[in-house]
Amino acid sequence: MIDTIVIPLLKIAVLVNGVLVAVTFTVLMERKVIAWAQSRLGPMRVGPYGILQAIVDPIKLILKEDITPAKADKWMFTLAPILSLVPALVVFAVVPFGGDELFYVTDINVGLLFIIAVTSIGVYGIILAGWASNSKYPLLASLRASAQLISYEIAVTMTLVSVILTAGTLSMIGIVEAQQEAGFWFFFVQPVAFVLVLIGGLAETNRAPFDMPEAEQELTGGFHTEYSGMRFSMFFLAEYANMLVISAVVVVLFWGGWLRPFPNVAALSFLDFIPSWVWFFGKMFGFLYLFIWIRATLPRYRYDQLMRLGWKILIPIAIGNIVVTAVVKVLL
Amino acid sequence: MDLIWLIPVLPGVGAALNGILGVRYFSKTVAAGIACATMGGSLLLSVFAFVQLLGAEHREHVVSLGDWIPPIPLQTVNGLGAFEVPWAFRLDPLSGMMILIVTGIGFLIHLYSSAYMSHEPRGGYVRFFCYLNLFCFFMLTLVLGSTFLVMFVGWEGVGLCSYLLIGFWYHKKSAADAGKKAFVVNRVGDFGFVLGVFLIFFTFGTLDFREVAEAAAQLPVETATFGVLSTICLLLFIGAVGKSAQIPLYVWLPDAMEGPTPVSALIHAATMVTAGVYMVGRNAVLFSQAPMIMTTVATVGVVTALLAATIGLVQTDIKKVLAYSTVSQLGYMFLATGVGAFAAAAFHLMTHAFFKALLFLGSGSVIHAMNDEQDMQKMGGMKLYMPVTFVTMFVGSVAIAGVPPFSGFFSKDEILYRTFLDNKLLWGLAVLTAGMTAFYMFRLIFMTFFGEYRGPSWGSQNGDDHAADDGGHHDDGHAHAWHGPHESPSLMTGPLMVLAVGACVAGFVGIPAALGGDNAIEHFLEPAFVAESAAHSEEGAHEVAHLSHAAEIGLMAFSVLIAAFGIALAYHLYVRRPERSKELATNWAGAHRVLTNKYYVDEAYNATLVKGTMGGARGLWTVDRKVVDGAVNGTGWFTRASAWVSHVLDKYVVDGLVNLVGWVCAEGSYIFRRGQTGLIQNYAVAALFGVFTFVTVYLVARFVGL
Amino acid sequence: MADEPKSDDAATDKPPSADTPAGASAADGVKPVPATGGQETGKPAAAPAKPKPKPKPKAPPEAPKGPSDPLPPDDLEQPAFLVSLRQALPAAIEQVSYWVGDWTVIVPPTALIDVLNFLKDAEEASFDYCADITASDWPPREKRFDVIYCLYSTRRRHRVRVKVRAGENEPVPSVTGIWPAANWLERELWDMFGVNLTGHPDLRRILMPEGWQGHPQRKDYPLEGPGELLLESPMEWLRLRNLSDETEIE
Amino acid sequence: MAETIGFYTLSVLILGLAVLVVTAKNTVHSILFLVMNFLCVAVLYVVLQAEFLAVIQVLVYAGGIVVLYLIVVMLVNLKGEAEAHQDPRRLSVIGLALAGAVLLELAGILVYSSGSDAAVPSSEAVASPVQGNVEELGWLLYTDYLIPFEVASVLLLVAMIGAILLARREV
Amino acid sequence: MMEITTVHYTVLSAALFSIGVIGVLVRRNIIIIFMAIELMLNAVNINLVAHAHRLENLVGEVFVVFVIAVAAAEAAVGLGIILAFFRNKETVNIDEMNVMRW
Amino acid sequence: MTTAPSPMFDTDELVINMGPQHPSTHGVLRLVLKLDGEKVKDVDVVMGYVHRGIEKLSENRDWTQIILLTDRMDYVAAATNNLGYCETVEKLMEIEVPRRARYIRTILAELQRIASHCLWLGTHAMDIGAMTVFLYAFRERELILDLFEEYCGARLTYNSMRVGGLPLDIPTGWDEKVRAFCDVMEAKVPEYEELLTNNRIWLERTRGIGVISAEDAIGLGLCGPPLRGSAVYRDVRKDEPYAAYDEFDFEVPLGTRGDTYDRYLIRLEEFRQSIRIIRQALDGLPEGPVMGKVPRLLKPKAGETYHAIESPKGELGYFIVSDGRATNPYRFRVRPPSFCNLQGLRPLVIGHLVADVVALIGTIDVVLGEVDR
Repeated sequence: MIDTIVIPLLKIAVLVNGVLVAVTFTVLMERKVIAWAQSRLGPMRVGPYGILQAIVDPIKLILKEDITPAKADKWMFTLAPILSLVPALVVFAVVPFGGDELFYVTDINVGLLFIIAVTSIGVYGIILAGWASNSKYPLLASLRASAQLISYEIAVTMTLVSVILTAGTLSMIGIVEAQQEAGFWFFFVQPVAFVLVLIGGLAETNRAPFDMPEAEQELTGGFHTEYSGMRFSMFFLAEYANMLVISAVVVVLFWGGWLRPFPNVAALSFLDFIPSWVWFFGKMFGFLYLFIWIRATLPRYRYDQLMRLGWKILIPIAIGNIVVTAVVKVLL
Repeated sequence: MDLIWLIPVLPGVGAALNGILGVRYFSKTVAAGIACATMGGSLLLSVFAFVQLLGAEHREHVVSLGDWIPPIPLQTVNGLGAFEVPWAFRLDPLSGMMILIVTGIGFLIHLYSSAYMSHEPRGGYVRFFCYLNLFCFFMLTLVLGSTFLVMFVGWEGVGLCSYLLIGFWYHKKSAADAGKKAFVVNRVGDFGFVLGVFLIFFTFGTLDFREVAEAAAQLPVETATFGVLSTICLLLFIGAVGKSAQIPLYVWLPDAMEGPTPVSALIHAATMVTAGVYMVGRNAVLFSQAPMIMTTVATVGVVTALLAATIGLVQTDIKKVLAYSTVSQLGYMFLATGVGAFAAAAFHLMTHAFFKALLFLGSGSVIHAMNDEQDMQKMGGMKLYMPVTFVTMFVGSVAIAGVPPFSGFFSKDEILYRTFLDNKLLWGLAVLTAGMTAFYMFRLIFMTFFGEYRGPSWGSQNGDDHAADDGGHHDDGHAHAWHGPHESPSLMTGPLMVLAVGACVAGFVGIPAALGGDNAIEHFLEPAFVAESAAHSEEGAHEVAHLSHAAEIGLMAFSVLIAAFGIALAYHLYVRRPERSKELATNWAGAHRVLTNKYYVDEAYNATLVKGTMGGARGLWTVDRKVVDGAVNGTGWFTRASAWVSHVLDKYVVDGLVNLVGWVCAEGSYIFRRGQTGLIQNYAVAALFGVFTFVTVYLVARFVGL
Repeated sequence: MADEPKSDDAATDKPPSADTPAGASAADGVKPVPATGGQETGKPAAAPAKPKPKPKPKAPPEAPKGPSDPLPPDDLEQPAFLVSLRQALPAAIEQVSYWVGDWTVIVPPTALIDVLNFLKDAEEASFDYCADITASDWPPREKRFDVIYCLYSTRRRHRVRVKVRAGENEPVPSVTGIWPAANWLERELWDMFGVNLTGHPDLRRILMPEGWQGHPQRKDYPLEGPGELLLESPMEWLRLRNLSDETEIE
Repeated sequence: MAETIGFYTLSVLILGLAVLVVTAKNTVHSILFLVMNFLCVAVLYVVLQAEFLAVIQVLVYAGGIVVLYLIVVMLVNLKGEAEAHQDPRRLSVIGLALAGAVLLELAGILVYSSGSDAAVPSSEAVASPVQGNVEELGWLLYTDYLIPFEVASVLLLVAMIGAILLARREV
Repeated sequence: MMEITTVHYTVLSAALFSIGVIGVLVRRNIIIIFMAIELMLNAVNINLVAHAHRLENLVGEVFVVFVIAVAAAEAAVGLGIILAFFRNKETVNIDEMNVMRW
Repeated sequence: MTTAPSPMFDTDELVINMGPQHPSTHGVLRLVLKLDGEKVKDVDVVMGYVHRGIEKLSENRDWTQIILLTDRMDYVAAATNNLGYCETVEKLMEIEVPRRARYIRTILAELQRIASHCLWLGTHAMDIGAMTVFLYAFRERELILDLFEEYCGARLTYNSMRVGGLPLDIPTGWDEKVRAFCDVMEAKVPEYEELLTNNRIWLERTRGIGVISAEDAIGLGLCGPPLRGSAVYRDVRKDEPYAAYDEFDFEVPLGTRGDTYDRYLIRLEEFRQSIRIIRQALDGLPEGPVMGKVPRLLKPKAGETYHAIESPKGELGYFIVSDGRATNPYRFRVRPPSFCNLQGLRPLVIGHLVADVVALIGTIDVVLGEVDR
């Protein structure tokens, strides 16, 4: 009973809270990093170097008045942010943060597919938010978002196939173990897939330079134009949780999860004193930083260019990558 | 030896090069160079192969390049056979000898042609060498082919090349006609050959020579009956007759002389026409099992030999004489095969190849010198102008006449000897022919080279030598710049000399035992003519009869005597007393006319076969017009008549019915149209109703109807 | 490119034109003779000292009758395009004026299109750039509006102003067909002055809200209150205003 | 016991959501119920140990197909007045009755013929060299059912092209 | 409570199928009709999976994969048609889609 | 296929109000976009939301007070507006301005140009999504504001000129600070370029967007960088030199294709040219008074004139009529460059996507205070 119910529940509770806290600090990190990139300081007032901003921000959002537009579909309007946030959290169930059983909730044999499937549910939140707002800009934005998500989902899924081919398993833990056996991170054999997943991940999480659905200069905030307060903060949480998901997935798939660099090289075994979860979070942090960095640097794509990139460049490359991987796999 | 497939392929490559690229781009030199080089290479390979064959323990080598026709299971008389044809080449003594002949003589003739044809325009020149190479390719395929089908490829190929080369000057109607004639006549023979091949496969389930021979050797000898073997042999022989210009299909060969002389030498003397002989020899085992056909072969051979020789006696065209001589010599060869002396036939084939090629080339040289003049009556005294040609041709004539120790003597005597052992009557005819041969050959020599010059006079500007190689005469030979008879260039005399040497010494490989030799060639060739299994067991049987050496020498002496008589007669009639020949011709005008007109064979064919065919066709046309068209028209009228009846019926009865049905439908559809609401869901309800009915029926059947 | 204007100037009209673009402030060298005489002729009724209508509209004590349109001094050579314009359309020119280096051509509204077309198309003029269209209002005058077209040539780098005197309802043809740039400028003109422009494709208010009453730049437009309506019946105006407030609230 | 509870819970959810799908006034609500229905069916698949299908159900149905419905609904932008017009010739009531009757009959058949639910021995065990549900399914798809698989892929391609052609503005 | 057998799943499937049928027959909004069809397909899928489970034979699941593929194709084409139709007639009411009637 | 669907069934067109309160309309501009999907089929530009009647107002202010009003038009380039107005009045009154004053005016105008372009660059890049450039550009603009503050005490509406010269001479050491600023600015321009000029996304977003030919640009009355982007050599500083521009050596950058990218490049180049002008002016800054001889009571003779200068946005013209009797103008007309450039928005936008609309508003560089006046 304890093993089957209590421990997992505990883990889930810790995980959900951990993710939410991590999100708030990710937001802080984004503000700081971008500020540094723009040669300013970022939040400095709340706590030393503005660290407590991470706590103040959500409190502010929660305490704000939550406005429902008069002509909105109220049920949907409330449901949409939840639909957006829940999948982003559910996905963490299969992410192994460390090698030990303590560090993951569960390991299912279709873990990677599970992640893809559940994240694909997240699009409902955005579409329904746009639709339920009963307003033109959000509607436009949610149409954009859904088209963007669907098309980039195809590209990412196609790319993941080549990783699955390399690893020979769909289980997240299995993939890391496959890298351990192989002795190298899959980044070194699937660099193209890595780049594709990274780009696709940026697009799926609506991050710059693919943040069309919420491009404030064009669509005044996109699908959450009409949102405020708690419900807005849920979208906010969902976006950053998705960022975490993408980082975690990329780390697991390409950067050896919790493994140290070159897990087979005995000469590096002195690195083993560092616990596995530190490796994992370190790598994740690196990718979060990369995402923020990109946001600070690049202009925004135009919508048609974005779709062209997805359909005409990423998907063909992904298919080509699958073919090459399969051929190499068969030949070896 | 594994490279023997290259022997045919090399000339094939040359032909392809010249044919595809050459006609467009190659200069004369390059084209001739390619052709000669490929032939030379082929010759080298042949020599190597032959040497290796000589040294080999087991003198048979088959190289298969792979499947041509993959195995196809087929029902045959002897059960299930697989029809399988590999691209296989067989090198054994017989084919070894043949490839030497073909490549050797072919090479020489290529060299010769490069000079002889030098007045052709470039395109024609290249085309000529392309054809020539192609011919060599097919001939070598024919010779080396290990199965009937591969042989047949070569067989048909050489026929094609023969046609192409005879009609090489296609703008000349006679040449074109001659080509067609050769082609058509050959087809008659080929038809027999193909039927024979079919029958062979049907009988033995295989087409491989060796396997067929093995199988045939197991069958009883058909001495009395005319069984399947005899049929096969007869059919094959028909093929051989066509290809080797025997009675009754010899008519094409003299006409084939319309082609360029090297062609006559190569194809219509040395190689292609001997294919028939070769084929019969190749199937010696088969023929040995069918004595009746052997007799037929011998008879046909000797009659052909005699007939052709008689015609040759009176011909005045230098090439025609040689052509009939060829027919006659081929008859000899068939005679030899007919009496079971396959080795002798092959031997004669070889020697014949040498001297006949020599003679043709020599005649070509003369013709060349005489500005394309072929009539011997307009020659004479040529030995002064062209000594090399004269000497070499003289050697050739001596050889063919059977004067010892030239090559023809040994081979011809072998044949005569074996014939004598077999059938005295045939021997007599053969000897008679030998005499005639000697006569007409020397008649040729004397008319051409001796006596005074009877040809046309040539221009006075004798001294202007270099005009001969002026660029001016490249179109129609020497038509306008002929400076009288002259010796041919070294490229032409060279081959002549080589061949002359051959004609002198080729016989020494077969010096009979009676003369102290061991008849090496016969022993060399013998294994090719017997089945593997039968080779040893029936060895005794072949030694049918044996004369003493003395008797053999006596026979030789007799035949030499006959030949000497012929030569003497010729000398008498054409050198000493030339007018006597004319007297003879007038005295024996009827016979002379018959001979000059070649026994009216062509006319007879024309009157019977050609006219018959035409008449038959006309008759058929008449039948077509009167009977068939009449029937058709009658049918048409009947159809129209019945159509009217049907129309009436249709209009009032059928249409009435149809309209009735339509009316009923139209009226009835008012009821059903209401169901056609255009609402998809209503249709779905109907479908659901069907489901409901079905389930209900099931339920009723299950729980009530139980 | 930089040398082009000089040569053009030289070709057209040397002494005055070289100075005109420089403007008054820059041109310290040659003072373009103020020509007082011309000033007097152009402004005959300039006696009353009252400058302009006071906020109270009822007593405008002798508003100025019009701008001073001083004639050019006689010794000033006229630019080539004016000369050729005079030749081409002699009847179209009412007056040529010159002041502090700026040339102005005054034409009647009927001849406006012809003159402008000529100025745009003629080689020595080639005024392809319509810099500005505006007006000034002189209420006492019968033809109260001065509609002014500021033209510039990007090829020859000279300027000219064309002035049309038009009455309150006198039609002034639209020049959008000549310069698309005139579209909004004429809209503003109409919005602000209510000049009767004819042939404009899209004559709506541009700066003032739609449905605005009156034309604010007119001199007789009240300086207080929302519009002419207030002038005529203040109660009605108040009612309308309340009405619109209610609709907005709803 | 747990399975029983789970099954009945899921069944009620599935059927209830299905009824809501069919009866909802607002198309978008209907779609949302459909998604939930599909998610419940996915859970049912997990109960039946078909994890791969469960994931595919979510990925393709919920994440793909229904999103398409949603987008189309948003494009046509309906607010409930879609069913204004009713053709008088409709046979809805008959259809409803028939459907109910068939359901009852089927249920009857099933319930009464359920006596022999002894686990039928698996007809020959599929000789696949791989272990695990997903792997086995993949093995089957790419060996025995390769041709149907390819046909399905061609079908999808054709459908894709057809959909693009249909939805193009200019046609 | 009795043990859950395949019959239970089959009954569930039949019920779901019937709901789908009713949806198809009763509703007039073609998008809802499409969704009802999806429901019917799901009923079939449940049946297939249940029997695959019972027979311990994965062929049933293989066919579910195909059904899903076909459903995707159907949705794509069907929705394309709906869009085209809507563009022309401004409605998604199936009762007005009767242009094919005689 | 015949496209043109009947208006009855035309479901594709979506009308969207962009503004008057929208993040990227730079104030209170309202665009009524008619969209076909995401493509703009037509646009109606609506303005007047900050119409304050400055022209009317000026007719009731005396000549000096008006300077203060001109500050409020193009509020990001107030000094340029002051300059234009003062020069017009000086032309009308034929007042000679001391050379030192003209030099300082030039320096101020060019500093103002840099400041204005900084603001434009930041917002333009921000519209296209490059947020860092925004802060970089504003950082440098801040330095200029500091300089202005030191000179005249104000940071935005400077009121920094007077008819006949300047109210104040420059503070001690100010010229050195300007010099230092020039060095800083020169180093910063490459930073902007590094982030944008060769950025693929930036290129894709700006190249070939909003192309307008030279003829159309002239015909539409565009001015300033939009006109020069279409390769029309037109710069009032060169064509009709005012202030002290005829004494300096600088170049007028021209575009080639007339697209957004060209206009971007031109403005970046104008940064450098402005720095060049400022340095020359500082080098050659003459000594002397900064105020010319001006009557105590400004009262121009009756007459009218039009005078244009090159503001950062383009040709800023003033048309002033004086009746010769009052201490205020009879008619005060501004020819606002933003207004004329904004007229070019519609032809530029039609056919592009919504996302391009913001890029095009940015590239035109409008300030609504000037458009509406």
